[in-house]
Amino acid sequence: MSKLRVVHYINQFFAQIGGEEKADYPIELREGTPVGPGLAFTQAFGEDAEIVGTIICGDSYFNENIEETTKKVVEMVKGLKPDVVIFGPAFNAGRYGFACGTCAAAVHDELELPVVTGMYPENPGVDTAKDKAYVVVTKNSAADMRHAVKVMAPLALKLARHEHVGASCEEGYINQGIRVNFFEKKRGSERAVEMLLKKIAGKPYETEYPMPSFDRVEPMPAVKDLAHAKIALVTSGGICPKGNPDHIESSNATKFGEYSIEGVTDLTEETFETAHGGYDPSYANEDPDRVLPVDIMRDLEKEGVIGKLHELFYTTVGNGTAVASAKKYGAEIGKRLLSAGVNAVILTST
Amino acid sequence: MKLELGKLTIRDIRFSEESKISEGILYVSKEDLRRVALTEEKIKSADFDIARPGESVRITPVKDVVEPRVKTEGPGGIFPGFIAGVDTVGSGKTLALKGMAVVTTGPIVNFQEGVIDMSGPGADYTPFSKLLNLCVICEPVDNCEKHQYESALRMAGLKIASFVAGLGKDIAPEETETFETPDLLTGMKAFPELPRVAYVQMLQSQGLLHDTYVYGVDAKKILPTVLYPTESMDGAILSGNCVSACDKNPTYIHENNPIVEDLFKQHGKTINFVAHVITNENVFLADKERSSNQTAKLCKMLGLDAVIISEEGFGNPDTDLIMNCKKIEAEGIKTVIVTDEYAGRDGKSQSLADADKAADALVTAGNANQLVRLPKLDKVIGTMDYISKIAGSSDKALQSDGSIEVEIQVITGATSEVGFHTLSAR
Amino acid sequence: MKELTILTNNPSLKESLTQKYPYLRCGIEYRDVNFLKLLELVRDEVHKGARILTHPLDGSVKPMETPYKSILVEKSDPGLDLNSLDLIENAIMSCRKFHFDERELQPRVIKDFQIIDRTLMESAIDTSGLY
Amino acid sequence: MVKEIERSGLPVVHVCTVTPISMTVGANRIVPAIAIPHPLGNPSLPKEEEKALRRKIVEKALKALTTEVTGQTVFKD
Repeated sequence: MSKLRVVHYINQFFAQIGGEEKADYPIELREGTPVGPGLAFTQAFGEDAEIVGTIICGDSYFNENIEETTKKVVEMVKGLKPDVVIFGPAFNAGRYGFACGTCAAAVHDELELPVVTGMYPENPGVDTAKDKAYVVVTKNSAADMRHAVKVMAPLALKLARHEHVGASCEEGYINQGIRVNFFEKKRGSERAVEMLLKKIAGKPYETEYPMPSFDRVEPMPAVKDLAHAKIALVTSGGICPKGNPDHIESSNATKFGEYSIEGVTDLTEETFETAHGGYDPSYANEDPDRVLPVDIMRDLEKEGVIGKLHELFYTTVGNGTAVASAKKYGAEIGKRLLSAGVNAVILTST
Repeated sequence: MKLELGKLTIRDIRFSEESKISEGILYVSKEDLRRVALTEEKIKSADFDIARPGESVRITPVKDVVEPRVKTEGPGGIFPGFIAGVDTVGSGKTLALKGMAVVTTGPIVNFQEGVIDMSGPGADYTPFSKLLNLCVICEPVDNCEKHQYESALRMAGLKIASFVAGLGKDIAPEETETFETPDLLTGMKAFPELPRVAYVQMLQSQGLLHDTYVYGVDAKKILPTVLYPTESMDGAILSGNCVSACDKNPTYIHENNPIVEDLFKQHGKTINFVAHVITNENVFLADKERSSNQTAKLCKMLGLDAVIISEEGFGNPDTDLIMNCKKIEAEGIKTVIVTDEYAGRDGKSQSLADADKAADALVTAGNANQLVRLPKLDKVIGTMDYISKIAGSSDKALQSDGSIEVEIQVITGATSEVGFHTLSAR
Repeated sequence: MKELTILTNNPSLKESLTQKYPYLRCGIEYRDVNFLKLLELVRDEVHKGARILTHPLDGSVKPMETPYKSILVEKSDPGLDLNSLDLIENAIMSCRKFHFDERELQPRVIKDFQIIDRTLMESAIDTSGLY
Repeated sequence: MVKEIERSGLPVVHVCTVTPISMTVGANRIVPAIAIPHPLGNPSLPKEEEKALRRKIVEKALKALTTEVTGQTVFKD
């Protein structure tokens, strides 16, 4: 049987090109011979797999040309026809981690190839690969390379062979919310008693299912004078002018819309619609006010309850839009609203 | 309260003319068994079969699993309130037939779950594949009400288990384990340094095929109460409960409650195992509030330092579980909770229907939505008529090679929320 | 005035409950909708001020496995009851994680699902003292 | 998105059908909506009633914006 084909992505540092001063090193593909940590992977693969190409890219270069470089990575990978793609490991390097995660997600989405990377759990890159790549837990420095390779290599082989991947605690990847069953050595009651003893003694223990927890932002102060406030409408329900002039995708949108409602007192079937693909659009199409309440806001404006309705509204589709993009859109929309003198925002979601 | 639990391991079950236990072999006469079963007047006919570990046999739909036990000394009898009077049990001597169970099957409703595979991948998921199973297949009389059929089938299982256990009454156990719980004051004096721990067990109590009984009382009508941990070993708690087969406690699990057993192992060493608190899981929300309030109150009254809380069943008990956990933690008592998950077939959905940050120590028995392919087995005890009708299955589940693809939630005891099995998830 | 109502899509519920509990102190509103829709109707009621009195995920028959659901609500308090909202939203969310193929149910299966739904509601009526 | 807009310095009220999701995305002021395909409407109601219902929700949203909160808050009225 022929060897499984592996493509490896690393940054300028691990390609032994140079440190921070070489971080603008442009993307490059080296076919054949493994580079840097690729040697360790090759060793770990033995006769089972080989690295057929190494993509090298400077961290600054990547982060300054994200879209373009990601696209290139996908193209390069595609040309090499691998069975699995390995990124990094990036340990605690933030920009490297971000590049690994972003490219891994893109390769997963566009080429439907299995992808593995390795990071320190606090690396911000971990989030970008969520649900897409297996991110192996590493320590916070490259000194952990030997261990990282030992975990990543067999996982990569399993993925390349489309074998069953076990639970995160068995395989050593970061659990990002996908629950996988496996048989423990001890029955549940015994584990419960052990956990209880640790909890009583104030010793560290690990819950088997962490309760969902979330990043928070401090609430902004309330609007003091509503009658003179400028309020903006934003929606993730995909409301846009009829015909969807900007071609906002119905899911996993790559852009947000900014549209004028100057002089509009009511959204109608004839003038507006929804671009959202995640729910039955007929109700929203019939009367878009059901998602974006322009009619009511105009009434309240006329009655003097609010000072003014902002003349632009913003729209995205919540459906499948990546967390990272949603964040980016949110920040951009916030910036524009602030500079337009808006005082508060009503954001509607379906 | 002190119970000496004698154990007699059954190495095989055989049908014969005469019912007896001899050299570890259980011989049973079908006639005797039938006579016992037919004392339930709503049962028209009863048949029996034997399923052994490793055999190519599937039992379905499983109603209950019961371990035969008999009281050999001391007050009361096994299954108080049903088979015996309502004397308080849990002391004296009890004999248990180990390595075997009585398994009742019968379609009370036309979408009944409960699968025990004796071999193949399905066998890994059910702890009952490791037992010699004496299967009881009962048909009801014509026009039998569902409630009556449920009750008759439940009683038939208990009666047959009691009959079988009675055969061993005079045989000396091979091994005896002693469990002792002193009364509160004595316990405090005996173990002044040890943390005081109790087990809080939530019992499913919501209607037909969703009920649990305590000393003969329907658990939905109890206020939370305190038992000595040995009481459940004598059948004080039993099951009328088989929908959502993976995470319901058959009577066998109540008799062999693993949390009770594992807390006893630490009793007097690292903890003082004070009590077994039972509470219910009702439909009416005010009942949930009341029961969790009372449970937290009892834990406080008992001066506890820590508890293990176990859940039973799917969905709404998550609400009871979180209420219990929050309120008990609010009393300054540390908790570990045991549950299972419904995270969807892809494992990506939120596992529980309720959550709270107080629930920071959780043991999971796995994702019940996980798909498993069960191969065709040579023999079916019961019927396969329902398998495509049940949760986690569909008409399409039956494959052309005779195998079926189902979610593990149909398998009896697969994700036991009292931690009877080893399945887990991360 | 507190108005207690069972919202149900179980067509046989009204008859069987009024037979068993001639003095039942709550109304029974039948809606000809599917399981999920019934939950959504209850959600609409919650937004209009109703309070949920029985758990929307009662019973262990999985959502959508059974076509039937009955929920007791109190349509009295003006204002939104947050516990009710959480319950119903979580129930709707839970519903979506189950996977059921479209299927034809045989009449006897349908009848059994109705019976189970009824006994769940009976257990609430029994412990709540509404009879 | 809610969080990022708020982070830029504006109070945001999230009118949203699935409030648990709103909690998870980190909104601080949350107003529950009707149903996923029509968060601020109900097609089964007559036009006028539907508009009144929508107005009630928008008013709730404005109330939320004028109310100081210290953490995630779901607004009843």
